[in-house]
Amino acid sequence: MNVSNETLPTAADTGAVPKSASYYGRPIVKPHVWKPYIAWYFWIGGAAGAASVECVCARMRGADALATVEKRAALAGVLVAPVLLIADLGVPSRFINMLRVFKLTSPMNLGSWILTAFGGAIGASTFAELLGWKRTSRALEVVAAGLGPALTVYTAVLVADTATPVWHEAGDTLPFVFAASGVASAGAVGVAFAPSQQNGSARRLMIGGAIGLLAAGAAMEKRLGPLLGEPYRTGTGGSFRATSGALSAAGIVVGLLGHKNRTASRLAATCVAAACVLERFAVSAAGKQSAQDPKYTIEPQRARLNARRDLDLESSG
Amino acid sequence: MREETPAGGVRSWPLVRQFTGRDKHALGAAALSATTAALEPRTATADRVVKSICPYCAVGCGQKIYVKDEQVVQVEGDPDSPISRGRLCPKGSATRGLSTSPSRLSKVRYRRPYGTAWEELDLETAMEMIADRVVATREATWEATSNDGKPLNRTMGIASLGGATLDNEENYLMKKLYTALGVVQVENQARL
Amino acid sequence: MSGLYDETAAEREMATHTQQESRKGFFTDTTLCIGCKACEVACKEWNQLPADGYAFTGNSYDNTGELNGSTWRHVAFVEQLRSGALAAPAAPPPQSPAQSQSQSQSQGAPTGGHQVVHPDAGRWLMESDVCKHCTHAACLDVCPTGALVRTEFGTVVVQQDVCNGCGYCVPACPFGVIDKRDYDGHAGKCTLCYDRLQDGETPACAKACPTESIQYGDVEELRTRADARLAKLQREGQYTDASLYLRDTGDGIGGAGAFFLLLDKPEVYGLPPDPFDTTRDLGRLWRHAGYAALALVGVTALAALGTRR
Amino acid sequence: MPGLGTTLGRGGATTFQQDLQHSDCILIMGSNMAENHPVGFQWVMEARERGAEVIHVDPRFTRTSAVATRHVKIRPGSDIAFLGGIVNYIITHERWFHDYVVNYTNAPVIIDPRFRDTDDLDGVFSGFDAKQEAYDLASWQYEDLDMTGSAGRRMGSTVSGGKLVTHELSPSEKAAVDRPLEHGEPPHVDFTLQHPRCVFQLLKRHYARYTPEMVEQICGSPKEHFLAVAEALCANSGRERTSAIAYAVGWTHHTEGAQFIRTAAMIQLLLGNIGRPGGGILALRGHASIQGSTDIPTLYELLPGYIPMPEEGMTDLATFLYETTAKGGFWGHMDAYMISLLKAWYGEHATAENDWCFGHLPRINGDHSIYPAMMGMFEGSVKGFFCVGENPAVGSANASLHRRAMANLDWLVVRDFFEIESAAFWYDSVEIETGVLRTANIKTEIFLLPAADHMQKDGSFTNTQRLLQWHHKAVEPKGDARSELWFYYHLGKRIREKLRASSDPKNRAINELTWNYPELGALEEPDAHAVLREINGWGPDGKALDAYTKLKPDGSTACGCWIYCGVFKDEQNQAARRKPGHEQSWVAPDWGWAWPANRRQLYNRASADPDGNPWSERKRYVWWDAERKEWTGHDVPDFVKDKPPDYVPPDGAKAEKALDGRSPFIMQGDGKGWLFVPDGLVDGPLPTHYEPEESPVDNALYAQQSNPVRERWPSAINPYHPSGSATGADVFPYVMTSYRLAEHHTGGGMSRTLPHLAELQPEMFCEVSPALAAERELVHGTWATIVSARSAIEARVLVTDRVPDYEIQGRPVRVVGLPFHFGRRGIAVGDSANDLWSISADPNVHIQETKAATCDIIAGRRPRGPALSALVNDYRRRAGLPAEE
Ligand SMILES: Nc1nc2c(c(=O)[nH]1)N[C@H]1C(S)=C(S)[C@@H](COP(=O)(O)OP(=O)(O)OC[C@H]3O[C@@H](n4cnc5c(=O)[nH]c(N)nc54)[C@H](O)[C@@H]3O)O[C@H]1N2
Ligand SMILES: Nc1nc2c(c(=O)[nH]1)N[C@H]1C(S)=C(S)[C@@H](COP(=O)(O)OP(=O)(O)OC[C@H]3O[C@@H](n4cnc5c(=O)[nH]c(N)nc54)[C@H](O)[C@@H]3O)O[C@H]1N2
Ligand code: SF4
Ligand code: SF4
Ligand code: SF4
Ligand code: SF4
Ligand code: SF4
Ligand SMILES: [Mo]
Repeated sequence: MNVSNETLPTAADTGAVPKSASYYGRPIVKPHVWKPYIAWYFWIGGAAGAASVECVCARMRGADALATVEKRAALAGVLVAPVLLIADLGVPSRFINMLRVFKLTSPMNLGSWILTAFGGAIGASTFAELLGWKRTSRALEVVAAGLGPALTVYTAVLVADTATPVWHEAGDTLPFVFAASGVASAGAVGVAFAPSQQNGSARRLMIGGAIGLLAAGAAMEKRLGPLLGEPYRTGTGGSFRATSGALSAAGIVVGLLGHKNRTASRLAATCVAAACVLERFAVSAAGKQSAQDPKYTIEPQRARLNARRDLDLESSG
Repeated sequence: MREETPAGGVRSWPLVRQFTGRDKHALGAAALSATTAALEPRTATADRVVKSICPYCAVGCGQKIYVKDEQVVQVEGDPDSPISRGRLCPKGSATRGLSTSPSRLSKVRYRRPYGTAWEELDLETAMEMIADRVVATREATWEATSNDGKPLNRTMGIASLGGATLDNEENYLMKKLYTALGVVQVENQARL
Repeated sequence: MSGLYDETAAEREMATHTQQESRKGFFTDTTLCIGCKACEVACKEWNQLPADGYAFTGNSYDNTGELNGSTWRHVAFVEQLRSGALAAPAAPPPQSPAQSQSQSQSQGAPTGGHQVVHPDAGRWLMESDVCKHCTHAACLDVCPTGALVRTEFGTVVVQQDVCNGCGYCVPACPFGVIDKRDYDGHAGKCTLCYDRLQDGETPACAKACPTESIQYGDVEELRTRADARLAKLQREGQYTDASLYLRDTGDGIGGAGAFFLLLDKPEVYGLPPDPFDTTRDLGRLWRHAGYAALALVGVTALAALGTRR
Repeated sequence: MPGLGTTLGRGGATTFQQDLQHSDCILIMGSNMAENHPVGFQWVMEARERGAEVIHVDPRFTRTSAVATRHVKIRPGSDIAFLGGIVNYIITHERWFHDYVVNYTNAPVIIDPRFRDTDDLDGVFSGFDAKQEAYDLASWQYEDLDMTGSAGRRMGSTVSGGKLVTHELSPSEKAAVDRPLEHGEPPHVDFTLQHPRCVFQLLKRHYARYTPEMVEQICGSPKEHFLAVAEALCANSGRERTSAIAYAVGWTHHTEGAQFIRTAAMIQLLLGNIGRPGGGILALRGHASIQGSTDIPTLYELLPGYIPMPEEGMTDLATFLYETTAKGGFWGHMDAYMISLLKAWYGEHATAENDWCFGHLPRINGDHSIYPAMMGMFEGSVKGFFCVGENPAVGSANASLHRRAMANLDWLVVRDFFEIESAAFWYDSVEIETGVLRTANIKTEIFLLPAADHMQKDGSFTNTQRLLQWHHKAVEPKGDARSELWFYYHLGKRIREKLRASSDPKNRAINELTWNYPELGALEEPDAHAVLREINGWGPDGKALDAYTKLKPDGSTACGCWIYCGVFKDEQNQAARRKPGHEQSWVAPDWGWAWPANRRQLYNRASADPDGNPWSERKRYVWWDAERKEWTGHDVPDFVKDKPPDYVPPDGAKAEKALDGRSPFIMQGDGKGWLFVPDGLVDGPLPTHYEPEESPVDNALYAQQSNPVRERWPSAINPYHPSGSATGADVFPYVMTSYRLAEHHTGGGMSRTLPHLAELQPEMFCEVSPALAAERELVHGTWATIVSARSAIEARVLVTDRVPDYEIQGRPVRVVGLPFHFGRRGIAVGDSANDLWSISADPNVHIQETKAATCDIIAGRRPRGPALSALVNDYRRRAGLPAEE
């Protein structure tokens, strides 16, 4: 005996009832709770790691000035990194608990050990250098360079090892994005601060890295597919990423055209570095966006489930 | 029950325990802290447990009140109750909050006629003032008989409201006193 | 990394304590839930957690919204009325006096089983959600400090004195359970009343639950009970949409310590349809990271090769 | 609860919560049990899991509906039509339990030939005096035998409360009053149930109009759904099966609430479900000790144990006893109960010579319930007020009237845990906001005293199943907090001190009162055990009595509440007994103590057939053990233990001896369940459907729109909306109803103040259907203003299909649902629903009608300040009502 219900709005229309198949559009997984410190850390740590590699390469070529710049960059990085990390902690006094255990299952724990070892190596190397123990210092640079790539890419594993859809689903490509970003940044540092006669490799790194960043980013988006790619195209994540791409491109162009000009080079370096920073912010923001809208969690999982069920049906004949 | 966690020194460092014990991945025993190892429920450390009944609704669920240092530290269902079997609804479950709420009154508040703010009053004075008011109002509004001379023995100048949240013994004393005073307008939630 | 994620030995792997207890958990049967929220309150009272705020959400009777650092039980309310999920079945025609008289006189035993009929309406689903105490617990795996631990009861617990609030566990949990709280910087979630378990007591939420929608016990036993319950519901034609969620040890988290009997798709209740512990993929992730690292070294070296100076 | 009292004999739940597990069908109606009695509801779930049907008939789809096996919607206030329809179904389909009905109810009794039914008089019964809006009950009596409503007069205050028209008794009427039962039977009975004036035939005719079609027309419940409910009850009743009915204030909050309940009791009698396991009527009562505060009444018309308060004109004890003593059954011992009470109160001062101090008692002569008392405050005749554990500024209908009434007192004492709205109204209320009240102009002197909670004091609560349970003190009260026991004891001491020297006769009642209880501890807390012991009473030897049957009318026994006699049996506090439930049967007789005599299921003799054998093995409960010549079973038999089934009362037998061995309703004058109530209810012997005070539709059955003798207090501060098709009714086109939420408690003092509850339902909201939302352009989650002629309040909008729409007599009726818990104090705040309600009441029990009224609803927040009054006045004008003063 309901009074002509068909023509009337139902509670679903008015918002009283969960829309579609999610719970009031509420997130299913929690977005990360990291403050911008962490995006900065990702960039700085990544750059420091790459810089240590460039440092050794430069050293091997005898480009000591460049090596020194890269080493200082690495050192600066490892000095700032913990500060950023600590600033983000809920209980900063307990930073040391990162080294309470050694957990293979925790990329963050491994990262802490890597950072510690890397920082130790760079720090000790610098110290040895001050003491004039050149060989020790050089050896320690190599140790650091051994750890540097890990420092650069572990953060990609760190974020991919979560339930945040755009992170986890991009787990295979994300390390390349981070590596490219590290390389480009290390290059940019070299371009900006090393004497121009020594920074050819840095320039190549910077431009190569920036190209790599664009390529890896595109690959990542392709891999994520139309739905999961959305957070990189829309909202804050989209803006960051678009800006980052534009800056990369600008850095590449200016870097190529203006390689004779110190100011142009520095401009290019700034562009690339900024592109790298923004890429990290894009990853962070897109991660948040993908966690906040439950469709990014539900739809891929549903598709997976359905695929599995189809498979089951097939196998059961 | 739990892992023995060494209280101090290097051997208490989980990293060391991890490599020397069974928990190679530090996912369990090795990572336990001393605080965790000493964990005990409040219910176990209470000084006493007192049997009670939920004060909210008429289902009459059994409650156990855990007291530590003369404070109620936990209230939960009494599994012995044949009615509730240890269970409590949200209100019953919130009973500890009722006893510890910072907005609970513990001092008499007094508002004088036409006053604009609460004042403090000590309990003795308040009791004396209330007794005076009762006596005076009763005197002033006493009805010995009705218009046609039948006894009434009462005052219609005083009324009372409330009782369903109170104990039987309390309702009894209230009714007894009011009736003796001739106060008939005595009411409680039964009207609601 | 393969040793980190051994699906077959999952539950055995969990046992690292010298005094191992049988695994404890919850079977939450939503067909028995009356949505009273006693579980929410009992949990907050026991764990002395603060209220989360006082905002009307308009989401049916759910004003807490989610599990988070200070809400460790959360009751979901899903109104499905006139949605066509349950078509209004016609009422049975009244029987003739003789027919039913004889029936009511002869039937001694309960009719057994009942059809849930809401003529005009449909249904209102309620589900009390909680940390799943996963067999493969992402939060636990990723925690860098060892604040999260697997206890001797097979449960997953945050040690408040260890947690440094790095926040990593938060996005790691495939169920969005654990969260970092503003007021003390720690991560918080259900402990399965680890302290109470020490004394052999039932967790506060399960103890309070008026209708035994939350059933606490040995996980093994609960699984058997859940299977029996599902079979009964199916046999008797009640709640024909019922299914068990996270009971299967072969799922992405190796089966949960806290699993559920649901009447609709998990996502309807705000649960992921196919959750998994990302540790499963950790090997692959590191492998790709390795390639990327190699690429980094390679590119850097290559760039250096191109020049003398 | 005279609905039950008049029908069955006692105004309490007939059964206990745990017994629901044995029901084959449970009808929950007028109750939202899962939300409001959640822990008791576990027993409903047990039954459901054992295969029982659980039916929820409610205007809304609630959390109870969600787990019931069937939900049926019903328009608020139309339950008698629904239940009457079931009565009609039972009779026309011959589904009644013949042997039970013929032997245990008054179905065969022949009624006075002067009786006229509503069918003949278009909605009123014979005896109606239109001018006085009251009934003369004489024509409702049994033919040639006057029955005193056993519980009715005592519990419903028929004489003093709802008005009654009395007349000079004719000689034949006088004879009928003095005439005894004849060997247990009234003089005129027809066991074939064919006599046109026998109760059964009257019943059949009365409900013939309550057809399934009519039910649908009135209640808006689809016919098939109604039929399914009727059929389920019938199919699950009889020898082998039993059905239970649970109700609460969804039934009582109406202008004929007592009759709602009575209809249910009649169904249960017809189906043979009273006194049997899994059967009965479970009155789900409200607060922790609401049953206790009715048994030991802080109520104007009762003395402890349902002894009526003496009325004007009852000049001496003899008159009192003549008026109140029943022909048969245990109310035949009124003298013993009353004199024992007076001995408890006046001790040695009470003697046979001075009429046992009967003269000390005040007399009542009208409705002195809270609403007239509040009107008295508003008008200035009531000067002083104790508000002790109640919050009328939120909980009482027309809350604004209550706040304004309290603002007109000389003095006010509020005792509570928190500073509730009833203590803060003088500076924080809508009236202050609108300027109707000004703090500086309010003369009321206010004492706000902190109360001790149940953990801070010893005492007993009586729960919904009449069970007394003791709570032990766990900690000392903090600061000035004290128990009510302390407050009243010490207040009494001080007053006695002040009046000690007085020779004024009116002070004798105070000075001669027994008022010494042992004082315990530093706080001088009176000993609650000693008080309970006085309630229990003692015999000539000073020892605690063990049963009310030991009470004597000779002054040798004292007893503060006769129905509680036995709670201190063996000098033990029986209410504190705590033998674990799992070590006992489901009846759990060794947990706490239930009145009367520790019986858990009332009228349980009815669980056996007339010969004393169980009706069936499956439903065995109490039976006659022929060998040992006594009643026995799972519970304390609710019968004289050794009275055999074939007992026939000798001539001149009195009280329980006047009842035969087959009559299970031992508190009734004739031992029968009353399908027809000759005395005890002021608004009719048979429940009849009327519309609420305010309704959007006309009464489809009779010209008489609403209960003709309902209580009303029309005035500018308490205006009523025009009802039905009256002019101006369309200004308030919607039905509003109010109710509770699982997350809050009543006025909110004990829940809106606690963060863990406040966060669960943080704000006042209203529930409306999508159709209503569309009609009034209400947006989900935003605000709406609900308007009545009393006030306007604002609430968040919750659009939900759980509130159905109705079609009544061809027109749509839409409902606004309002939780009533909110107020301005505490953490979770909001406007109070009760600001909207008018005060109108059931004439038997003076319960407010807060379940059905009319209103309007508009989008947006309500105006602030004087603009609020302007809005209300505009509505009043359009509805043809006088403006606010
Ligand atoms: N959580 C909680 N529990 C409580 C309380 C509380 O405040 N909160 N209060 C306690 C108290 S004091 C009491 S008295 C009880 C009351 O317990 P209930 O009577 O269950 O309380 P309500 O919610 O007021 O009303 C019950 C139902 O009646 C329905 N209703 C309204 N009008 C009608 C009608 O005309 N006919 C029918 N059939 N149903 C109607 C309402 O939709 C509602 O679902 O609860 C007690 N328990
Ligand atoms: N519109 C509408 N109105 C209704 C109802 C409805 O359904 N609709 N329901 C009605 C019903 S059934 C009821 S019962 C009423 C309830 O209404 P109230 O009884 O007015 O509301 P409560 O909030 O229960 O008030 C009881 C107060 O007693 C205090 N208290 C508790 N224990 C003690 C004690 O031991 N000593 C003292 N001194 N104080 C104590 C509490 O803190 C609380 O403030 O509301 C009625 N009003
Ligand atoms: S716990 Fe809930 S159901 Fe039990 S008595 Fe208290 S309020 Fe009532
Ligand atoms: S549900 Fe989330 S928080 Fe709980 S154990 Fe699993 S991963 Fe950890
Ligand atoms: S926030 Fe705490 S519990 Fe979570 S991962 Fe970090 S340290 Fe572990
Ligand atoms: S088990 Fe304990 S901590 Fe977990 S939800 Fe229940 S009460 Fe809270
Ligand atoms: S799980 Fe239990 S306690 Fe929680 S809401 Fe449901 S019935 Fe209530
Ligand atoms: Mo109530």
